[in-house]
Amino acid sequence: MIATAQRSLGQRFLSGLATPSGAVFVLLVVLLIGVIAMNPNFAEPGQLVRFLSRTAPIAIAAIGQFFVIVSGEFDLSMGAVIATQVVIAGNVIGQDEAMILRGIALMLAVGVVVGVVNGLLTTVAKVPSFIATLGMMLALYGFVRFLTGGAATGNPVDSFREIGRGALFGVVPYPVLILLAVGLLAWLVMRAPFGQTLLAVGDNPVTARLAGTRLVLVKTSAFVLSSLAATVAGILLVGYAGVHPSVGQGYEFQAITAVVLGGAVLGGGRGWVLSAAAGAISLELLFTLLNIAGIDATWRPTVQGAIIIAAVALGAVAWRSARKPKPSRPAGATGPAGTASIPTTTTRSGER
Amino acid sequence: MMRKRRMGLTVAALAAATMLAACSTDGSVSPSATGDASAPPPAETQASGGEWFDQAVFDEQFEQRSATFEGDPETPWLQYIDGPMTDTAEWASDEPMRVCFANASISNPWRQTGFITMQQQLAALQESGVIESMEVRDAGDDDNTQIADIDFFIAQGDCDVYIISPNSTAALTPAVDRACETGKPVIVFDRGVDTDCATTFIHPIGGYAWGIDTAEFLIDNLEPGSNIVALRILPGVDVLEHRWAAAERLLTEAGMTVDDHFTGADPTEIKSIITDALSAGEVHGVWMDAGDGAVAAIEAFEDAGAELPVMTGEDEMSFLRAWDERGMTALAPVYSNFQWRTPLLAVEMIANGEPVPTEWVLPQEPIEEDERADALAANEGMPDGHYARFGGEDLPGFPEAWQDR
Amino acid sequence: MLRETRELLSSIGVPDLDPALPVRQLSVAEQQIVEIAKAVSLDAKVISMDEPTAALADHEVSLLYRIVEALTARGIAILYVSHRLREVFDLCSTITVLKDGRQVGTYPAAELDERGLVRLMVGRELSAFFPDRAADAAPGEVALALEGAGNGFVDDISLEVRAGEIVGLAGLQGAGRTELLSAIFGADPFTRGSMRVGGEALRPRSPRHGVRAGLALITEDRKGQGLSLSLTVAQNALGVVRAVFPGRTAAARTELPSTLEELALVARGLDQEVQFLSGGNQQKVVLARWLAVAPRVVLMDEPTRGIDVGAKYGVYEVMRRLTSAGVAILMASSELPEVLGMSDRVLVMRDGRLVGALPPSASEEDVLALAAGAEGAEAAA
Amino acid sequence: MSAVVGARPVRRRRLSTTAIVFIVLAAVLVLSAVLVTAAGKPFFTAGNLAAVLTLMSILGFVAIGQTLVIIAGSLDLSVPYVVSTASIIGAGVMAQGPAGIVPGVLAALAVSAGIGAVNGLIVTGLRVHGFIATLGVGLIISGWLGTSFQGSFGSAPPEFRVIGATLIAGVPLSTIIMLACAALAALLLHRTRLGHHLYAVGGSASVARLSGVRTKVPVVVAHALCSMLAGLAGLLLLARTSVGSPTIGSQGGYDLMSIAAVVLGGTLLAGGVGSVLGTIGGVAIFAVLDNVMSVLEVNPFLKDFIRGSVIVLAVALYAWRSVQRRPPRFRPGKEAAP
Repeated sequence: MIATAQRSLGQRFLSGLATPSGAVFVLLVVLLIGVIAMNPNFAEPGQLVRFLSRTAPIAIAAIGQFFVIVSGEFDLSMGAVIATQVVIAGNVIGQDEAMILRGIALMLAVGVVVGVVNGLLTTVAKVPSFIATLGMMLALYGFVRFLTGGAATGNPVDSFREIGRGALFGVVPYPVLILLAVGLLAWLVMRAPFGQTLLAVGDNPVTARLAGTRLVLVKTSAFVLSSLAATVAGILLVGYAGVHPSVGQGYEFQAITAVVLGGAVLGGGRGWVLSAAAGAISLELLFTLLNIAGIDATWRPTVQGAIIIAAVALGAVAWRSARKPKPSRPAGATGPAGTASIPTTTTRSGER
Repeated sequence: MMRKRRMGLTVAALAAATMLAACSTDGSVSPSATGDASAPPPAETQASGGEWFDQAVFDEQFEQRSATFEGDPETPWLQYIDGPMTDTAEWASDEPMRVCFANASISNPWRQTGFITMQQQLAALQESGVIESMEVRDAGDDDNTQIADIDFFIAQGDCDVYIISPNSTAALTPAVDRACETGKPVIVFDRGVDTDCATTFIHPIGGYAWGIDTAEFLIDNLEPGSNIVALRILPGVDVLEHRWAAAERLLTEAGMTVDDHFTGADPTEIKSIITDALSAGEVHGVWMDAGDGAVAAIEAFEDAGAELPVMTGEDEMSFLRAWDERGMTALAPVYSNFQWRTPLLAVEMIANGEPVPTEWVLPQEPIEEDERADALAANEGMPDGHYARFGGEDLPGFPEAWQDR
Repeated sequence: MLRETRELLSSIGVPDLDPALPVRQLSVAEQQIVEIAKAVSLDAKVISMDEPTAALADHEVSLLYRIVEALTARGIAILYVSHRLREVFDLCSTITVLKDGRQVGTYPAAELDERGLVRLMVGRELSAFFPDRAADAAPGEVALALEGAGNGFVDDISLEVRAGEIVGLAGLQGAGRTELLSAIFGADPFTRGSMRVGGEALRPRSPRHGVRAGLALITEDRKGQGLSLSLTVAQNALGVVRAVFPGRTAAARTELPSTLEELALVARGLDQEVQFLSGGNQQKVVLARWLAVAPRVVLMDEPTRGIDVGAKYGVYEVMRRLTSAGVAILMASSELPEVLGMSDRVLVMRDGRLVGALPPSASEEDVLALAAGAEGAEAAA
Repeated sequence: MSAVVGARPVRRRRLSTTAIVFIVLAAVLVLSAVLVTAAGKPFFTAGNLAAVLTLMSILGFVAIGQTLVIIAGSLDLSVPYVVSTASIIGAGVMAQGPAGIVPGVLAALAVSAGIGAVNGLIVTGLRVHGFIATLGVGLIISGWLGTSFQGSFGSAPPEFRVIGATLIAGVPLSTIIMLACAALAALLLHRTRLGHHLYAVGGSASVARLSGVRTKVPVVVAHALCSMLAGLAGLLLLARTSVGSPTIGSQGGYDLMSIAAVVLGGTLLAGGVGSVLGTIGGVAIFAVLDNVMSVLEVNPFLKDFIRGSVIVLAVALYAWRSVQRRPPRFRPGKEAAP
């Protein structure tokens, strides 16, 4: 009774591309071709790897944000967490190599604490996550700048910055490796019962609770994953660019945009985690394309805004058409399927 | 429904407006007194809405770079170019003054450094009994808040002297006018306003001078036709726009290829821009309108394995240090941070009844390679976001106040 | 506005509903009335009612009957969609049968009887409405026992359900059946009294606690509480296992196809989103969710609400299979034939309390009298 | 039926969320007065009250509009750019002198309403989530502003500036206009069909649709009104600053702050529940808080920390209270009432 006939890999691939989570990969390829067409140098492996290396922080941030979005919430505190971690790296680690491990431990601890607070505010105190994390964003920015007088003392020691700047055997940048590791981990997490439960929580928290889900634990974990991702992004950014109070600013919006571009639905329950990373990389490619195309710097936000709206609107259309149901037919039912109300049935039923 | 509503709102607004034009109000503003277009605005801000380049101001600042400054070069924050003076005898007083300071913000390292210097200067003047107190309102980079702050000071009626560091030029003009109308001395510094009612307007030579210094340096050190990437923080801020307006003019005239970008002062953005530029071709020169983030630009060259460019940054410590470590060909233009001392010293002069320059142009000398070592030595131990020409070495809190923010 | 509303409500025969109350605070029946009033207020010529009695108890259905009659008397045409055959015959003058999105036929009501109608709907003859009890059915150990249990919504509940037994829970809408089930399950925990599951004293504090204790709750609101609509059949069917016993996921996934086969689920595939399934198939996915954790006690709230006759029969078969495997079932239902046809014993609730127990041989009138608190009914119990 | 109705337990009236908002506001006011007085400074002075009210008025306009949009179940992140656009357009038209005031106001409001309508059409027609739609439209406008206007633009004649600087009995005119707009918005919400539809659509779009409400219209109108109110805020800023500025909207951070103020005022971010009066209370809480911190010369960075904490704490207070519960039939405790 259940149509269990396996579709071929190719069919599944094609129908996957027709969903927004798949379409983002098409967008990515198109943008990549565009960039290479305008600047053939970009196609060199070294260039590509360096590009991937610099998109690693935002891609990792998008992966973190994905967990929160898919559970039906927002994390606006991400940029502030990055800024906090950057300042901690500058002030705590400083020029003392011996402090690197302790510094990283402190950063991870801060990440966990921020995530736990965000999560508990959302789940236990029932503050909408948009507001809870907005408050966290203001509080963190304010508190860190208050403590440091607005500026860090300086960059941390070079060996720490190697994480975001160096490369394995001088060929593969560490950020790329870390991005791959985080991506793999995220993919595993989403396949695991936890990830699936997270999806269910985002789709319908009432159902999830009645299925025995610990909402507080699951959602809080999503927030912790998000701020840990921000922490990793912060560590990479310190290496990549150095300490500055404006590092991380606006990352929350970029990450959310990337996640949505990757086909996840605000409000939860839908999306694929690696598409979030692909969304982030697409966004960076778009900026690069605008840069190379020599579009007046002041016009860039306009192009960016138009493309985001267009992509998400097309994505919404894609969802609607991709999941249009075929009428379910009991085995043994005979007679002509499909009437005037569902005209596409017979012609399309073979595709899926 | 919607149309009715809109009309209603408009009608209400207009009715209220006409009614008020008729009835006298207790407001601190009357239309006639706001000096609408009556005061010739300083030329620096005439470019509003269009091209920022102004030949007259360019020429003036070009001259001022080599002008003779009155006063002791050891205390550049008290130097000025000879010109009209404001008589302050009417405000002379033996009583300690209550100062009201409407600050635009302390949202970037340059302003933070300056504000520390100012507070140290304040402590010194409180010690010597010139100033009783300084009430500070920080507008958080918002014109509207700063206008409210100034109006509050006026309404409070508790200030002997106003110090205003305007958030933006044109928008703050009416509020500064209102402060002037109180009859108390008004000191404006850093960014200007479109009125010359202030007792003194304190500022370094200006953005054009910065642009000229940096462009000349690049032209001297690069072949014509070189590729120069310009890294600018954001559009629309006059002191920054003037820097680029002058530099762009000179660089283009010299046959350089320039490509400008807005970075939001974010080093991540800076590094990406340079990396993209390097992937497209060679970059010979880098021009910046502010020095923080310069290190990210330099590292982008290193990471790409490219030759380091000829570069202009700022007297920010991170840039000076990076320049020193790498032995680059570079120049550190200065937007004299020590100007944050001058307003309080002006208060002292006003309290003494001494005349102050109506437009107090402070010296603004870039740090060249041979001065770099001295600048670094003098600022040993300062954080990266510190500015070498902060001019607070003789103040009591030195150096701890600047080191531990 | 309040006055107009009151007039409107009077015009459809419910003058005593307070128009100032937020709809959230109304009972489902009252909300239904507001819906109808809304349609009437728009001067509708045609009002379609999709399962208007699905959420109503029998007692309230008669009110709806009155309203429908009042409306038709005013010349309003009613398109009445229902799975409850009795209502269809009671109210309708013409009956149209749809099956799988196609119109099977339209007949004057007088020309059809229930049996004929079912044949048109199911496409074949149904031998009986309810599957027979297994012949050797002898109740086992006590699987669920309550002693003086209560919380804010139910009070002084004492009952026993044995392994292999189906206990029916009857009562009017608002009598507290749903509240009792969710209290047992731990969703709205008891605050007093004692509870035993499989002989062990245990009062679930949360649904999770309940699931771990071997309880399952099939809710009355399938779409709002039972399923994750935009997730797939497989994701839904494994939802409870993943949430509570993540270690058992792999095993559950292996068993899933055969479970769904047994339930006769009709779907395009395991990756179809459940929102596109019919009500009956959605209910089968709900059952699959809970079968995957092998519960000891299954709490069912309106298990056949809004599903067609064929699927209903399927649900009943699953219930029989479960009981013969030693599972205890406590089933709340507003459909008295179902309660009497499926249960080994029938408990009746009124105003949050249990007011009596009846054998399955009792008549619908007995149950109703007890549920409505008619004179002498308690004595009969 | 009477049995059903009669069986319902008595429903006690609880304090409305709006009442709590104003209780919080009163508490903040008292606490502020105490703190300021303890610091040896005056609080209830005419100048200070005028400052509080002025700060309120700009955010107030934006927040009223944001309330409409949030009640309709959307949200608007493009407001800062609409504010700037209105100030630029108003200043551009008014640069010709007093004759330009009326055309300037009309043009600015028309363009603002147009932007809002576009927002609404993207949300309803293209079914893009309000967050992304308005973020995108905001970016589009910001690019135009950044390219076309470098620095301030145009000017407002003195006759127009009077609006920004006049006090009537100690109350700034801008505040009075803002309160008038609030009253109009409240009328719209509670006394018109459109208002009821806004609540219906925000509460549940599908239910509203099945009830015969055209679900798209209220959302589009809410967005248009929200942008128009943002436009009014821009005009008011123009009256205060005398020049149009492409950055004046982003300077104030009106996007997130207005959303925070709306939620602080008891409106549900999910839509369907909320009131303009509550929003005014929320805006007032912010204004008083900001003012007190200014008077006490709190470190500017610490201000953000306090703002963030207060937002979260206040919203947590409502959320804790308004967890939806059916009234219990029995005493929920260990012992049931007989």
